[in-house]
Amino acid sequence: MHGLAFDIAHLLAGGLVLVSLMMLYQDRLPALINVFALHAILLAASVTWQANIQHEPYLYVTAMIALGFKGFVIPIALRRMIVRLGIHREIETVVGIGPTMLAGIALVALAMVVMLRVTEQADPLAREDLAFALSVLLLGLLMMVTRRNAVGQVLGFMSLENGLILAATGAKGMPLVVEISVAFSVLIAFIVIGIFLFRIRERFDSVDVQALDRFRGEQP
Amino acid sequence: MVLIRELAAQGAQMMLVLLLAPLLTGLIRKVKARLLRRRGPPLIQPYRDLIRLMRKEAVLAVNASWLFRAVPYLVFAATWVAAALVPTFATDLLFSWSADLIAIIALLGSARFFLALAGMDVGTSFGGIGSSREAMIASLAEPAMIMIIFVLALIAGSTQLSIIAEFMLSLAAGLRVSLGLALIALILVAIAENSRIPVDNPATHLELTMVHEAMVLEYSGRHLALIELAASLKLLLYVSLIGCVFVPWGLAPMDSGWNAYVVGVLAYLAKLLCFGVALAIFETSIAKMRVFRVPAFLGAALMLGLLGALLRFVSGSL
Amino acid sequence: MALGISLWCAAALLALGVLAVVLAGQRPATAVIYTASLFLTLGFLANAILHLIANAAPETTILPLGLPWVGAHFRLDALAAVFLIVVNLGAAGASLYGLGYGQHEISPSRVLPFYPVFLAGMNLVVLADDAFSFLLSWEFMSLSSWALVMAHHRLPENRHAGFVYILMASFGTLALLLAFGLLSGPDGNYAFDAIRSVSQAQGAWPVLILVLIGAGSKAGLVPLHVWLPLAHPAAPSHVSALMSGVMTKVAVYAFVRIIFDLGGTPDWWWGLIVLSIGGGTAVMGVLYALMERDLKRVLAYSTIENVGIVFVGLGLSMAFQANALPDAAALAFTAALFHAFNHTLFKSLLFFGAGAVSTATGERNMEHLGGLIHRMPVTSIAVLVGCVAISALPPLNGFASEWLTFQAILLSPELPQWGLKIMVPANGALLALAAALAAACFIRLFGVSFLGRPRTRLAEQAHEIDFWSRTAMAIFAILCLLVGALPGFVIDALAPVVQELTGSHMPSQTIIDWFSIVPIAASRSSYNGLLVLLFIALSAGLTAYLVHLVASKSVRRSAPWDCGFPDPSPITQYSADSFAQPIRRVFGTIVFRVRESVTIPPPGSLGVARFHVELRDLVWDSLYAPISGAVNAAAERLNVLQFLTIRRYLTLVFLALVTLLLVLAIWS
Amino acid sequence: MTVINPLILVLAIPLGAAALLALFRGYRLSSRVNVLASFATLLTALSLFFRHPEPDSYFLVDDLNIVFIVLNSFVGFTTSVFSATYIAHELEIGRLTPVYLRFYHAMYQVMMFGMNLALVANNIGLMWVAIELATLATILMVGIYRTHEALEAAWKYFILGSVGIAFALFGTILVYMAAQPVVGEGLPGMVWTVLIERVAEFDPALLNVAFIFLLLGYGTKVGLAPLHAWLPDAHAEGPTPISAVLSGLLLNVALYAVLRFKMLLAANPAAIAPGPLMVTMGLVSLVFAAFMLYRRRDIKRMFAYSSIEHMGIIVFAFGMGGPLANFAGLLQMTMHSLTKSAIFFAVGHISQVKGTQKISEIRGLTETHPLLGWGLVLGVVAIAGMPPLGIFMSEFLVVSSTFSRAPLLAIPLVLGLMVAFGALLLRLNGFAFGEPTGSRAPVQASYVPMFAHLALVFTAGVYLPPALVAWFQHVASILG
Repeated sequence: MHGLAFDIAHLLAGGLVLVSLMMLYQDRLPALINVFALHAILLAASVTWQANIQHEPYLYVTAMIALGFKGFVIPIALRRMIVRLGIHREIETVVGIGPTMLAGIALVALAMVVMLRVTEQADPLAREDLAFALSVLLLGLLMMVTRRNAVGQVLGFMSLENGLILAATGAKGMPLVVEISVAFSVLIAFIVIGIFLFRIRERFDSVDVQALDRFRGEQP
Repeated sequence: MVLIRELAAQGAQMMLVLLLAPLLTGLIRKVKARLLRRRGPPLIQPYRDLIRLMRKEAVLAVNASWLFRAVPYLVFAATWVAAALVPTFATDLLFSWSADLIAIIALLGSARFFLALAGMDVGTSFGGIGSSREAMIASLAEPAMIMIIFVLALIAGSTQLSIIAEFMLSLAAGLRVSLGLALIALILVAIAENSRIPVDNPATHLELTMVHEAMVLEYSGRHLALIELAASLKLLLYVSLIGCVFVPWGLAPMDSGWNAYVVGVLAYLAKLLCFGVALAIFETSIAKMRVFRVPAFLGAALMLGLLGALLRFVSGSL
Repeated sequence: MALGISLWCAAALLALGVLAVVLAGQRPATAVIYTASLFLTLGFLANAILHLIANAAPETTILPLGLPWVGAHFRLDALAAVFLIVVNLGAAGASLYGLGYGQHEISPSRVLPFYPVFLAGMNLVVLADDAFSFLLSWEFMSLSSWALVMAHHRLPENRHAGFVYILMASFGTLALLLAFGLLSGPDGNYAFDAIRSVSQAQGAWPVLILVLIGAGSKAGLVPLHVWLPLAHPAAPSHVSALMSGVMTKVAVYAFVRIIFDLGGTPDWWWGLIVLSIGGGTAVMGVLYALMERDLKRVLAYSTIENVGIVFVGLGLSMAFQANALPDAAALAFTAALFHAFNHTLFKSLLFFGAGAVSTATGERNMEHLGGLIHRMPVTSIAVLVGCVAISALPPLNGFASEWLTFQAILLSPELPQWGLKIMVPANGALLALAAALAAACFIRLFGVSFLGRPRTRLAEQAHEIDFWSRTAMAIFAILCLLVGALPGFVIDALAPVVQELTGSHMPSQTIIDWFSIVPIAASRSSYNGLLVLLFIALSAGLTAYLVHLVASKSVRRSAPWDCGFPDPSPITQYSADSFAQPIRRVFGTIVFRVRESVTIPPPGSLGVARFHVELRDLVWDSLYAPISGAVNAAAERLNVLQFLTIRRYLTLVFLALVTLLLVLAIWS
Repeated sequence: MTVINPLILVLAIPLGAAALLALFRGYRLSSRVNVLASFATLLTALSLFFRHPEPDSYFLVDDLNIVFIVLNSFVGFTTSVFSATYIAHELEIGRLTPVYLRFYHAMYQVMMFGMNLALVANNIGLMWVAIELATLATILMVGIYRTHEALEAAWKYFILGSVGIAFALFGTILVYMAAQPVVGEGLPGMVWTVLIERVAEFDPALLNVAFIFLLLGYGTKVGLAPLHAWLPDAHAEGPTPISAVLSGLLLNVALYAVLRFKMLLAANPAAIAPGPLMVTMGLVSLVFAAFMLYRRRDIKRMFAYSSIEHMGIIVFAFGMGGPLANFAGLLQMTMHSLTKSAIFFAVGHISQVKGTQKISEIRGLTETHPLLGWGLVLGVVAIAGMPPLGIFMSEFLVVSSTFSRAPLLAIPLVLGLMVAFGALLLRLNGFAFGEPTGSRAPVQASYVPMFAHLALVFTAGVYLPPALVAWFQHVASILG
């Protein structure tokens, strides 16, 4: 049984890395959001599987958050927002797809080299798990860096955060995992509202203040 | 008894120096006139000029300050002290141990310092021309002189003139390249310092060319007399300096009797005569240089002095 | 006990600074502060003289301040006592002068608090005995003098001077800090006696280079001198007298303390480097001085020249020490210290004079002065004595130390190394050239500003300054005369220091008859200041008496000879530039790349002929301009990083992460 | 009556005050409560000196963080006094409305709570949450002016901060993963005191990767060179009390966190030496910030870069390691926070009275406002590292020990120090001296905090109390 549990956990973690690479591949926003939804669902599956291996009830809560909040709520909100902001048709990668993919592969290789140096006596599940988590994290950062559009960058950040949750759940018995995933969800909520509030269209840092003035009305 | 003799000898040297200075100037003027096929003024003309000036009234510029009136006395005193310290007929006199060569040259430096200030005190441009050019000439002549002193001091082992003269008298130095260089440099410096022909014309009053004369243009009466006497004393000093170091024969050696002194005086007079005539011949045979060729002239003296010192530093025998 | 008094005096000076802040603005503040600092410095002076004469053993004490595990060490030994005398003599004179001069100060609240603190800083540097308190008081001295230089901060050039000064000062301190880092080793035993006990490795040449940069920049050695002629004139006169006369000596003290006392026996080529830098500094300093018109800038540049002469003496002494010739080393070292002492005297005197002139006429540019001898008799006599002393002319003290330095040079054929055999005579020539040019420079200074006819209305209405300033100047003038006449006493006072640092000392001078000074042996050469003075005085007096007896005594005033063109305007007189024109033409074309151009209008046109001189400061152009240009260029190029988008900043973070992971992957 | 553990008080007071302040409407009352709360926290922090509570699984007080807790609450208190007068003026000119004021004071106390929690946290996860909380509070305060630049600065701080936090979290997880096989699952795997004893047996490769992520994560909060982008804008656009607290305290707290993990690594011989890593990042930040000082036009942004430069020196000192350099680093952390906050107090009042933060428009301060002007001169002279002020002692130790151990490293260090010194003095020459411009209206500024800080730095320059020296030396030895 021991072997099978490992294989499924590895399969799910490997799938997560694959979806991250798929997200790099997308160059249109709606497609990117759908792939992100898939990424979140896969994460939820992996966390539930970890939960039943480690028999830790609270991991199910994390899985539910991942599935519900990041699987459905955020993608729907984002899709409606890009329609409102009118940016759903733009092509917005900075560097071409080819070089980004190459960079992605190189990063995964780097993550493997760095992580697999960990000696055997550490628990094997942890070693592979961390390697995949690190790859997802690096790919998420790469996406943030190569996307011109603010929404693309937020999605990159969220995929980075999924990698973190994967690592956290992989660590057996780590306290505060739930609290951390809740904190991160709040963080992401802030970001999404921020984007919506400031109607950031193209560049991340062109804060559109006119939107703000509309809300100032009622103060003296 | 010895002390009295010593005092007498020192007193004699001071008086001798004072009396012979105008004679040397007179001699040079006479020989130059003769070379130019002129009769020239009598030998004792400088004495008569001094007496005449002493009696005349001293006319001072409106702007002249107390410094202008004090400078002639200071210049004369400094030059006279320096001239008295240079051995003329005997080496070891009473105050000869204080006759340090650097001190003597520096005394002349003080005299020149005050003379330049007097030149500028009057407030006309002529004084300024004289002082400024004198400062430029001095800024090259003095280092050359110091280099010559280095050569002599390194050969004789001391900067005291009487010891140097004693050492030269004993011919222990022998013939040295550095001594030759020092001699040429010393002659060049002497010509520049005493504002002789190639550097400056002592006889001229053409404002734009004179250097020494420009500084003393405003002096008259007794002040001019003292300045003229100081100038001729300075010439005598340089002649006796060259004499006692490079032509030491006839100098009375350490604590020798009266007859040695008499021989010394006679030899000294002969040396004065030769140098006077040589200088007159040299002056008539050469024209005055442009002011800004003088730095090259004095630069040569400085380089020769430095080369001489370098040779002494590098090897004992050169 | 003496060290205790000194430390209490220093603490009192610091307290005085605080008091000045409290008192600032009230009427009596100036008088109170300057009198108090006068008495305190006199206390210091007396204490140091007693310690030196008693030839007492060095006293040390450790206070709980400074580095926690080292504590603040203080030590009063012969070297510290000598430099305490030098510092406090100049400080007492400056305080006395300040009493009078301070009344005219436009913003006393900016000068009074920092003045006593500056004095305390200098004294503490001399007393400090461990690296931390040494550098603490050293920087504290620079900081307080920077505040004094910034006292008249309304003028832009004063602010520029202040900035350049504080930048060079901190550059010097960092160099000294690195030198102390080397000396005290990795485990940080910073106390000087710990450094002394650890025998220095023979090849510690970086220490020399660093100390040369550190102490040299404060003293004003040539490549590092640029701040000195800017900062000294900017400060009030009594402060610039202190900075020139005294602070440069503290820098010399630092060099002597670190190289002679802490460092081991120097190599021979150390002496060569210091000697050549000293010679170069002497000539360059005086050539700069000849090109200047501002009184105080001339004096500041001439400080550089005198510092060069001191370093020639020090270089020679190091060369002799390297070749185990203690007597010659003692002579050269005494010459250097003696010249440092003399320089404090006549430079303070000259700066007091410049201050008096600028108070009386409100003008510092020589071209606007002239004829002050008629209107300021006492000041002009004092400044004349100062000028004669600084030009190293016989009866006064300048010549005595110059003569000793020349005697030291004459001893150097015994040095075996070829480098020294060539460089020592060359530097001797440079020294002689510098002395001659100094005489020309000070003829120009005195002649143009004090003699001749007043060139402006300001100079015409000049008036003699107050009593205190004149007494300060008179005291220093008399001191110059006394030290010039009786140099033997000062040389004997320096003997304990020289014995301590070079292993032997000059033969004691006072026992020799007629007060003459003898460098090595009576048989070789001796100089008698007193006798020369007596001879000149006697013969001048005798001639004056005889002439007045025999010659006519009548005097008549009349217009001077004007070559037939009666033009009474004072502009026809020789100005400072025209006086320096021949020397500028001789030396300037090489050193300052001088280009003179005369534009004469075509015949017939009534245009004005123009004479233009273009002078460039090569040191500034070749060393400082490129450095500041490089810094500005780098700042310009890096400035782009401030205005990037968030995405680009994230790329930076991403690259940092990837590089670190690569480092980890490859190396560990 | 069992005495309440002062540790709990140190946390409870700011939290309680934050809740209380969120309710008050009136400005006068809330600023006074803010000062009172900070003073109470200071008293409890001081009482920590006398009663050392035993470390449990969540809280820890040892030689290192005792000093920083007291420093944190002291500067917090003085800044609250300063912010009382500063905010009063901001209200008058209408840059802040009472609604935001309530929010400002609440966030101030939340930030103090976050920082105190981070300092006393024994659990590395708790420390991460605390730092994250403090950063969020600061982000909200930076954007409080609602101007275009303020929002942009807050947004940039938010995004870069989030990425930094993600790294820090990943590092913490890796530390837990490394500790878990040795220490066992659950809470003990996160408790620092347990980790420090058993760290020798942890897997070195995991620790290395963890340290890199932690260094980059918390390094963003410290403002080291490649990760510094948020710091200058956050300082320039936020209200000055926040810049003072940001520069004075938050950078220190983040660096304290990095130190905690450096201790872990130092205790494990097999792991790579963190020294060279921190030395390179320190030097890069020092030299980079030094050159950036020249072209700055905004006075607060200039002092922000000076904070980056000083953080570079401190990280370099800790990177060099050895008792001397570590002692210097700790001393410089304390002195820098005191001096920089004093400078920001002065700059706050100056920019208010002159109505601008442009360096070119502020001139002749020592003439128009002598107290402020000379206070700023003293502050800048201190930050430039001139004696007799405290920073000179630490720079003295760093430079001299570096030169004797690794001369080649000392060259960039000295170059950075000189270039920074030149820039600071050039600007000081500009705004403290010269022809005064702008209004000469007397400003009723709170001078006490500023001169209290400068007095402390002045005495530290000459004399350090033996107790403080003992603590720092003990910590310096275990810092490795």
